[in-house]
Parts: sequence; structure tokens; C-alpha cells
Amino acid sequence: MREISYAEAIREGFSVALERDPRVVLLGLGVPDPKGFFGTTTGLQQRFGAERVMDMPCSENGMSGVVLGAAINGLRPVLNHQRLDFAILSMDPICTQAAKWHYMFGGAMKMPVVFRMIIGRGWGQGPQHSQCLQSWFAHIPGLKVVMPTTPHDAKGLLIAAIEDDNPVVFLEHRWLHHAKGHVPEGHYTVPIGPARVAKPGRDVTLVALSYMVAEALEAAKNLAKLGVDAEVIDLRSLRPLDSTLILESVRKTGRLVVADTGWALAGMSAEVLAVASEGAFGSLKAAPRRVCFPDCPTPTSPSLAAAYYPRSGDIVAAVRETLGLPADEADTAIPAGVELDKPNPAFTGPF
Amino acid sequence: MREISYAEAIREGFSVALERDPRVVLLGLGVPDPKGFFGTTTGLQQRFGAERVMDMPCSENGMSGVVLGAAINGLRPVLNHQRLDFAILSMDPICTQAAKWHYMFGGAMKMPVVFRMIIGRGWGQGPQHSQCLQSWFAHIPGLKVVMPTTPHDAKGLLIAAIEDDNPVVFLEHRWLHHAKGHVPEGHYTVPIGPARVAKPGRDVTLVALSYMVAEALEAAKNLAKLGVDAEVIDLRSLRPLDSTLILESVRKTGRLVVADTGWALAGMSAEVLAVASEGAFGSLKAAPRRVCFPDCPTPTSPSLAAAYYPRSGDIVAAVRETLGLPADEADTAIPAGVELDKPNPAFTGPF
Amino acid sequence: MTASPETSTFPSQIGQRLLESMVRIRLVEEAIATGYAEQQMRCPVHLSIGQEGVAAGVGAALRPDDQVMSGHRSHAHYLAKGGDLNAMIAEIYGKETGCCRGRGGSMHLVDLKAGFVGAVPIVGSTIPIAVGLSFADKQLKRDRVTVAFLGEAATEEGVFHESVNFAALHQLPVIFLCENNLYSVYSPLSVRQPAGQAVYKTAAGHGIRAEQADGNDAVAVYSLMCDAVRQARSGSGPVFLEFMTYRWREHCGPAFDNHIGYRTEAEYLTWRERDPVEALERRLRAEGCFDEAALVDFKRRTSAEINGAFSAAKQAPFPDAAGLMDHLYA
Amino acid sequence: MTASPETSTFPSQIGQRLLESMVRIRLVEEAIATGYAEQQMRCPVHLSIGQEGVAAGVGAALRPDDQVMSGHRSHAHYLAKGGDLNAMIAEIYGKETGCCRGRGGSMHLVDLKAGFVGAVPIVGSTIPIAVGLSFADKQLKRDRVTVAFLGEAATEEGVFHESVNFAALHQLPVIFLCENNLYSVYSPLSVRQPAGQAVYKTAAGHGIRAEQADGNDAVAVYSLMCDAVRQARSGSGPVFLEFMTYRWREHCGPAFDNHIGYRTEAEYLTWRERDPVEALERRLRAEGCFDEAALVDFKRRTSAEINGAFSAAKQAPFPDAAGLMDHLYA
Ligand SMILES: Cc1ncc(C[n+]2csc(CCOP(=O)(O)OP(=O)(O)O)c2C)c(N)n1
Ligand SMILES: Cc1ncc(C[n+]2csc(CCOP(=O)(O)OP(=O)(O)O)c2C)c(N)n1
Ligand SMILES: [Mg+2]
Ligand SMILES: [Mg+2]
Repeated sequence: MREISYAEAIREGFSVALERDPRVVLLGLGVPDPKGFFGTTTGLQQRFGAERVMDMPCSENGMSGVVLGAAINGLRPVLNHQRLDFAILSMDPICTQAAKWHYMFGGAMKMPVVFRMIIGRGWGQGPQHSQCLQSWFAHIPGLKVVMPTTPHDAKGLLIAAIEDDNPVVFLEHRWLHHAKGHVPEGHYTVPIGPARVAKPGRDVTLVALSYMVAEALEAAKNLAKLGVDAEVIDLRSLRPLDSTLILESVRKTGRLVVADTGWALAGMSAEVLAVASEGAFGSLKAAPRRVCFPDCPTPTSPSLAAAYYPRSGDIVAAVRETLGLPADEADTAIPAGVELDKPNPAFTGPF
Repeated sequence: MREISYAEAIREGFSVALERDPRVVLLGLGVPDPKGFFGTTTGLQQRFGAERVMDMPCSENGMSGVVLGAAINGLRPVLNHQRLDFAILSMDPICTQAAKWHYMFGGAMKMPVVFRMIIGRGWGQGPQHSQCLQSWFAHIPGLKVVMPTTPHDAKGLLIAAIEDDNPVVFLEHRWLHHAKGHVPEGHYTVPIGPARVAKPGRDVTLVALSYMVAEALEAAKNLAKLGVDAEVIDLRSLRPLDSTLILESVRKTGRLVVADTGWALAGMSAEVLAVASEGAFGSLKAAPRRVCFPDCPTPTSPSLAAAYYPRSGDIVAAVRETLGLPADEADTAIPAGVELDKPNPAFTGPF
Repeated sequence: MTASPETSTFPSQIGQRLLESMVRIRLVEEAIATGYAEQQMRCPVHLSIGQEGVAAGVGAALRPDDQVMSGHRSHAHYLAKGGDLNAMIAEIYGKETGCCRGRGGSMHLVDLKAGFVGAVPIVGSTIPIAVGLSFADKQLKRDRVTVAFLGEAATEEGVFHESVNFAALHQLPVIFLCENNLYSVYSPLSVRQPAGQAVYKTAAGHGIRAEQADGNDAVAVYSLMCDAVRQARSGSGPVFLEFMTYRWREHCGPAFDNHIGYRTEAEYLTWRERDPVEALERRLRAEGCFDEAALVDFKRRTSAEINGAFSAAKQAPFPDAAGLMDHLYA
Repeated sequence: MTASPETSTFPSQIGQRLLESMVRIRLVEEAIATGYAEQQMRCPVHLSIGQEGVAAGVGAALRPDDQVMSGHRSHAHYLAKGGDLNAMIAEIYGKETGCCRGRGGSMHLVDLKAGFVGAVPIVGSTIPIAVGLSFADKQLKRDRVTVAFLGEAATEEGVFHESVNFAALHQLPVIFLCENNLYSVYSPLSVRQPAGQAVYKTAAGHGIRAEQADGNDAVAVYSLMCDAVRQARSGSGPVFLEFMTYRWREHCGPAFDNHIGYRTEAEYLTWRERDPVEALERRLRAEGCFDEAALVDFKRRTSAEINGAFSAAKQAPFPDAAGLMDHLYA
């Protein structure tokens, strides 16, 4: 089975989409840059031309409007942001415009547009280059929101997003880019909506998204050593949200820990807990737990970043609580030699 | 006891703040307009001068930055928006800048600024004049977020917000403006943080915010007729969130219905359910329920608006579910003569 | 006023057309104003009475397949571009037969067949979207032109500048069409833009052609627009046009509000004197090509059409609540 | 180049001061570049090597109590404004002794005592905040001036225009200080702004004074700035200054990257010839007021100061994890 990195999978997804449909265009600051937008666009401009793969002015708000107009008039644009934080300048076109036009104009027009945003993590990213605001987008009806974890899903969901007739927010975690995994060649899609059982298990449900799926899988491995069989669910899609799979799993395991890449208050983890308490109330055997960013802005210093970004040990600790197992400080200790501002080498895949 | 309207209470709050502290300034599109910004600023420019109560260009993003700089340099500005929807243009200055500067500059400076936003409701407001995005702001550490329901709290929380050294998002529901209630004269504050028991009860906890508190109180009245004694909690403050009071109530009643003015997915209602299932797991006797906007943009037509905006009957129906009582279509029927695009006359207060 | 289009001799045909276009808009808007008291139209309405010269001149200079976007004050633009009157009135009544099936209301008109691609009330938000329409047209090698209608306050939004910069960069076939009516709601220009500054000059700062002219002279609007359309369609890049005009009634709603204090009755009366409809009528008369009988007949027919639209709208069904989730996703 | 400040005769004193300011910045930036390989500074760093003329000229024209804001590339601005070197280096190392106590990193410098009020990496976001500083100064009748440093790409953000409009409207004492180094990361001006357009002209569109000059001529920067400061401080409103310059190294990080293809080695070499430090040295020499011994001594002292800052930073403690929640709320 062919294995390529997540970044290469994105590039392949773009290639396939650009090839199959002349209406697909890629825009974004640095999209054709020599570093290939973290290696995700390398060679695309050379291959498909500067009219279809293009740079743009530093005008996130305006350019988000431009891609909406282009979508109405027959193109299928993908607007790329190297950090989600930059896309915050365009909440109006994304959430007040794109999300609503099909509905509020009574179905008169479609809005096939993808807003792709990359999320940073690690020391130096700091308060304004690592915000994980997936819940903002997921909150808005009319949008679709995906957060693929594996290279396979990255390519498949990217193509699905581009082929979708609705605005899709495509969120990519920088720490997944180097991860390798099996990726089929050519065209395929992963449907937007269904979550994925990343690892089946019976004792506790770990619902995770994006990079935190890697940490959850690592946690599951360590939990196995404690005799705990964890089921890991990779949400993949935040809107629509696959409540069915979440509820099925929780009904089976009776215990729930949610691991998000962002903040807790009114975040995606809150939604998953709400879904479980509404839909699987009788099945829950213990209070569910959330593993999220601490409730403060992201600090830059490595010593604070180490205390800030949640890791597999935090998930293990939360699972212990749901199982009534005694806490163990070793869970969250930082293994010697591990540099917390780089992706854990254990996660270079394949997943 | 003196009773004045919510709008008058806001105006009084501004008056008191402007009088006590020369550093307080009010900015916003139409702040000094002849209609007095829905009657909430009438006469203030005449009294305090055009330098302290001023109009501005149609530049929400830029002006949000301007008030931050003004706050750093010694003023205490309040930026006013006639619709929350307009403030969406300024998510960067509010959430990426204001919320983080005190923290990320190591405490070097304070950011005493208030972003006041009014939320619309009713037919004609439609998809872009009635968005209730309180959860977006509540999600962001570094902000404080309040949503007063009563005239008393409107004035007290407004003064508290202006006197706070942190950025405060002050959310006001248009349908509360005319409601009357007791409001003390002169200076007083309502602390940011604590929720309020709007009506004590034993059988079910209704957590509501802003205008939905009025609907929840109406629901409580109708539930009493069914022999159900509901406790109504008015959140008032979304960040910090008063988990203690929520948990106390849920531990007592064992049942929870949350009524929000906005969407469910990753909204404030999700957070309240999450808090309850984490913190009062053992006490919950039935699955909690959420009463929110349906999961679509806000339609304009009165016939759709009627089906869209949640009302007291929806809360009653949800309470029935938590109590295992049979559903009754009469709950949600629209009483003859009620015009759903206007505030229910039953809610003209006093609360 | 930097423009001097040839305006002294013009075909009587276009004069009559502009006059009828303005009269039709005026009659529709007045019918809305009158009907508003019945409280059956309850969404916010922003009337263009007094500003019809701009819409008429612009509409007449465009091809049916050219496209237009607008903002909160869009009735006139919709009608001038050939939008369906029945669908507009029904929309304002919130009916299933409305152009948005009642989902939108007055501030969200659409008629794709007529090239009226959409309007929204967030000031400035359609400007980049209109630029995007022209971007796609250019990419797909269509020779259409797009007009982005905007009020002068929209030029204070940063997105206006981002849009102009991008349009200029790619030489897109888009016309930024600014109606400067001196006010944003109750706020005069003096509290929003620097003294002595003119809106078209700000636009010109981006290096594009920008002109200012009298918006109450429909023929001048038409001439300047024809020229701008020629430039845009030929691939020579965007144009910014500013037309000075004035709304007669309150910002939002059917009433007159000169008495509440944000502007003077005298100012209003000066502009009232410059009624674009009467001005053109006078001119046609002077040039000996005013067909009074034809206009009377046109008004009669149009009134009947409007009455028909209103009674159809009133009788039309409201959207069924069962369709609440329609069109959430395509 | 519209400016022609009197630049042929200038006091040798200011020449020496500008030279030392540039040299100090250069030495600090080179020390960061050298130390970067040790991988102990890991936050993104955006060096100003090649652009020192602008920072030096601006810093020298300001009073200590005047204020400055900047963006991602702010080391030079911070130093030129008198920011604490030790606190800056410690901040880049993420240490508790850093100017943000390690919470910020290179892209978030602050030194209120020196009037360096803050920098953030979101392009354009400090521009309106700087305008807000000047707004408060005007309201509180202080005679301070504020400088908003920005790259030429920041002028593409709508918020730049909103900021200029507001500053012009209220005649605020703010100077928009644009360093045009031709690139935004790897993107040349040609993919971002219309051909033939100059940034200062876009700014001038708002009706404010706007000038362009050579940013590698520190004396020219200083002269123009002195003039702009006089205007702003006297209440005559904002000024926009564009200084053409060039960064020598990669956008972010310590390396040279002319080989990767977004710009040519030839272009780089042309600008390398125009080194602002060497240019001023040559000029001082020509005017007979170059004190070589003093410069050698200055470099020696400065290197010692820098070494001290680096070793102090390396030895300083990291923030204690227990303080994670410090300063969440005031
Ligand atoms: C972003 C935004 N800010 C504020 C408003 C409130 N608002 C509605 S219409 C309007 C006036 C806009 O003035 P202008 O663009 O000149 O158009 P006019 O009403 O004069 O036709 C304003 C400020 C809004 N709808 N959107
Ligand atoms: C809003 C926003 N968009 C994009 C970026 C990514 N970015 C970081 S620095 C930079 C270049 C800005 O160029 P310029 O303003 O000319 O400054 P220079 O780097 O040339 O000094 C960009 C685009 C950002 N930080 N913020
Ligand atoms: Mg106007
Ligand atoms: Mg640059």
C-alpha cells in the first residue's frame, strides 16, 4: 500500500480536482510560493497555470467575498489561509454571506466554495498563530466543516469539499502535515458527515478531532497497558456532526472523554458532551470529561506551551477519572528527550 | 419602587458612567442620532459633548481597533453596534487582539473597553439582522461576556462593564428594550459573573439567557398549572460562567432544560449541558434538553419566523420530556391574536 | 465634476425610456410607502424615492445578461435591471411567491434571470462578491459587465478598498456605482469622512478611473455609464462612478423625517427642486420630444401592473412552516 | 519620490546617532541570525537587516514619550525607539525576563516605558490601534505623536484604509510609516497591487499628505520624519510616509533565500549595494565628519552589550508553568 504524507495527500487532492474540473481555482497568499504552502501546492501553478493557481493581495475579507462571487458565476474556488487566525478577518463573508445565500435567496444559487485554513501549534506560534476556532464555524448552519486527521481522509475530504455545492470550511492541523499513511491514487472522495472509528474498543469512548486523534490513539495504546480497551472516534466532520456514531459508541462503552484541539467553553467538546447527555443519558455510567486547551490565550514560551497543549497523558488521566481509577502523575509527565514544540515522533504515522 | 424600561436603564447607566469618569467615551454609528439609538443614548451628546458621545464612519473593524488604542492610552471607550451582525466585521480586534493583549504582553497594559451589540428578532430582521453569536465571544478566554435580561441588571452590568479593566462584550436583546422593571437611581453595579435565580423551584431547572429568560418565566407560569415547580436561572454572564449556581440547581431538581436565543451546535446551551453532565452527573434524573433556534439561517417571512423563534411553549414541551409527561400540542400552539413578530405583550415586564 | 459626457443631444428614445424607468420606480416605491401603514409589510424597507435617476441610467446602459449587486436600498436597482415586480412585492410581504420565497424580505432581493444577483443589508458586503462575479466572467472569457451598487458610507468599509484594489490588479470588468446621498442613516458625511474629501477621489487613489456627476440627471448617469461599460467590457479595467443624489424620505420606512433634526427642511427642499423625474420631463419638453400622452398611458398601465402585484402578493400564501429547512444545503 | 527635504547639510551629531542606531540594530539582528541555529530561539523571527535606515531615522525623530506600534518585523522599531535590548532577547528565548514574560515571543514585543506600545503578527491589526492611541492623546490634550509601522502589504488590508480615513477625519497626530520592501513573504507587488500604482498614492487618495522616499537613506528618513512629526504634533493631521527598502534575508528566519526562486540574486545585489549603513558611513566620510574610532568603539561596546543580553537571556529562567493563567484578566 502506497504511503504518502498528509501534505502530499492534500497536494494530490488539489491535483485531481484541478484536473477533473476546469472550474476549480486555487487562491491564497503564497499559494504558488516556492515552499509550496507547506508543500501542499508545490508544482500546481506550473502545471495548471497562473490563472487557476494564484496568489492574491493581503486582503482576506475582500478575497473571501471575491470567491463567493466567483462561485455564483461558475467557478469552484478554494481560498487558502496559512493560519486560521488570518481568516478571522473574513467571518462576515464566510458566516453571514456564504452560509446563508442558498437559504435566504430561496435556493436561487449555489455556493461551491472551500475555505481552507491551517492551524498552528508549538512554541513560537503563540497567541495569534494557533487559534482553533472550529466551533465558531461549526455553530453556523449553512456551512459544512471538516477536520481530517489521516492523509487518506485529507485527500478524500478535500476532493469532496471541492465537489460539494455548499461552502465548506476545511481545517488542517499543521502538526499532521508530515504524518504518513495509505492514500489511494487518483480520484476518490470521503463523504462529509460520517465520523470514523479509528480504533474500536469496549471500555471508554474517546471522541477526538484532527491532531488530537493522534494523541487519543497514543492514549489508547497506553490505556491498553492498564487493561482499558478504548474506542477512538475521529470526528472528521464537525458539521454535519455524526451524532449517530458518537451515541452508538457511548451506549456501548458507557464512558466518554472528548479531546479537542481548542478551548472548552462552548467548543466542540461541549457539543459532544451535550449530544451524549441528550441522546445516551441512560447509558452513561460516569461523568464525561473534556481534554482541551486551558482557558487562557496560547502562550509562546516553551515552558508554558508544555503546560498548555493537551497531550495523550491528559487523555489517559481523564479516562482514569471516568473509570474511577486512581490518578497517576506519570500519565502527564513529559518523557525525557521529547521536545514539546515539535510533533511527537511517535505520531509520524502511519495512522 | 421606581420602574423604568430597559432602554432607559441603559441610558441611565451611560449617564452615570459618563458623569463619574471623564475617561468614558461612547462611539458608534448613530450613537448621537435623533432616535437615540433605540432610546438608549437620547440626550447624552447634548449633555456630555460631541467629543465624548460621538458618531463614527461605517468602519466597524477599524473603529474596534481605535477603541483598543484609546483604552491603552487612558480612555474607557464603549463601542456601540445596532446589530451584532455588524460587529462580525471586527472579530479580529475583539477576539484576536483585545482578548489577548493583557495576557500576551505579560500584563503590561489593560484593555478597559466595552463592545455593546444589540440583537434583533422578529419578522423582517431575517438572516442578517438577528444572529445570536454569544457563544463565539464566550468561547474566547480574555473576554468577559454579559447578556442582561432585566432593566436592573442592564444598568448595573453596563456600569460594571465600563468600570472593568478587561474587554467586555455587552449583548442586548432588542425585544427587551421596552420591558420595565425596578431600577435604582444613581450608581450601582451588578458584578460580572454570578447568575441569578429568576424564580426558585424544585422540579426542573430552566437555564435561560437574555430574552429567553422572559420566555422561561412564562413557561414556568404555565408549568405551575401542570403542577410543575420550575426554577429559572438567568445566566446574565456567559464568561465567566456561573457553573456553581447551575450545578446547585441541577443537583436540587435533577432535571435541566436550557433555553438559548441562538443555535444549538457548539452554542451556549451545549456548554450548559456539558457543565451539568460533568459536574452533576449523578444528580441528573433524565436527559437534559435544549430549546434553541432550529438549525438553519433565520428566515424573514412571518410564517417561517413563527416556526423559527423558540417560545415558552417549546420550553414547556421540553420540560414535559424531561419529566416523562405526555406531549401536548397545545403547548406550542400560537394563541389567537398574538403577533409573533412583536414581543409578547405578556413580557412588557416588570420581570 | 470631472465628467463631461456628451449630453446635449441624445436620442429621444432613450430619454423616454429613462423617464419611464424612473416613473415606474417612483410609482412602486410610493405604493410601498402607502401600503406600509397596513402593517402587512413589516420588514425594514429602504426606499429610493428621489434617487431614481441613478438606477434608471445604470439599468438602461446594461445588457440583460450583465449583472448587478446591491445593498439594503435595492428596490430601484432591481426594477431598473428588469427584476420581476411581482416577485419583489411578494417578497416584501414575506410570501412564498416572493423572489426569495419569503426567506429574504426587502433587503435580500434576487432575480438571476434579470441579472440581479443579490442584495444584502450588511453595508459593503456585496462589493467584493460583485468583483468575484466579474472575476469569474473574466476567467471564463464571458464579455459580461458587473455593477456593484453602493452607498457612500460603504466606501468607509475596508472591504470596499480591498475590492477596488483586486479589481484594478486584474483589470476586471466591474463598475463600482456609488450613490452619494450625503447620509448614512442619520449621520452626515461630516462625521464620517474628512472635510473637503470627495468619495470619487478616494477611489481614484487606487489608480482606477473615477468620476463624479449629478445623479439626478438620468441622462448624465446613462452617458457616463455607457462609457464606463465600454471600458469595462473591453477589458480596460474597472471604473468608479459617484452620483450625487438625495433620498426624500426617512432612511428606513415610508415617512418623511426632516423634522427630527438630522437634516434641514431647506436642504430637502433644494433637492426636491431637483427631482430627477421632473428634470428629465422638463428637458424632454424643451427638446420637443416629450410625449405626454404616452407617459400618461405608461403611468396608467404601470399603476395597474403595481396594483396587480400588490393584490397578488396579498393573496399569495405564506411559506409553509414545513419548508423551514428548505435550501439549507444545496 | 515627491519629497525633497534639505539633506545636503546636516549636523554631524545626528549623522553619528543614525549610524550608531543602524549599526546597533544590524549587530543585534546578526546575533539573532547566528544564534538561531542553536535552536533555542524557536519562535518565528522576522529580521530587518537591510532595512535599518527606516527604523533609525524614525526613532531619532521621535521624543521618548512619543509612541510606536508595529507588526511581525518589529525588532528594529523596538530598538530604535529605545526598547530594552535585554528584555527583547529574553523574550525571543521565551524567558520570564522577556518583555512579555515569555508569553509573546519575537512577534509580540512591548516596552511601554520606551513608548513601544506593542506589535502583533496579524498584518494590519495594529494600525487602527495606533490610531486609537493618537485619538486618546488628542482627547486628553497630550502633545504626543504616534507612529504606526507597517509593511506595504498591510496597505492591502481594508483596515488600513479605515484607519487612515478616521485619522484624517479627526486630524489625529499619527504617522503611517510604510516600509515598502517589495515583497510580502514570497509574493511580489505585481501579484498584489495594480501595475503602475504606488502605495503612497493610494494613501494620498484619502486626502492626507503622503510622500515616498528612499528608506536606505537614514538622513532622508529622519528629515522627512521630523517634518511629519511637526505637522502631526501641531494638530495639522496625519501623514503617510512610504520608504522604499529591501530585506536581505528570508522573510522569516535567519537564512538568505535568493536561490529559491521568488526573487533574483541580481535584485538582491543591487540593494546590497545600497546598504543603508555603508551609505551613511560614506556620506559622513565625504562630509568629513566620520569618526571611525568612535564607531569602532561603539561596535565594541554594543557587541559586549549584545553578548550580555544573549547570555543573560540564556541563563534566565523559563516562566513557571504555575503562572500559566497569570494576566488572563486584569
Ligand atoms: C456593516 C454594517 N454597518 C452598519 C449597518 C447599519 N446601516 C444600515 S443602512 C446604513 C446606511 C448606509 O449608508 P449608505 O451606504 O450611504 O447608503 P444609503 O442608506 O444612504 O443609501 C447603515 C449604516 C449595516 N447594515 N451594516
Ligand atoms: C492578516 C494576515 N494575513 C497574512 C499573514 C501572513 N503574513 C505574515 S508576514 C506577511 C507579509 C507581510 O508583508 P509586508 O506587510 O509587506 O511586511 P514585510 O514582511 O515585507 O516586512 C504575511 C502575509 C498575516 N500574518 N496576517
Ligand atoms: Mg448614503
Ligand atoms: Mg513587504
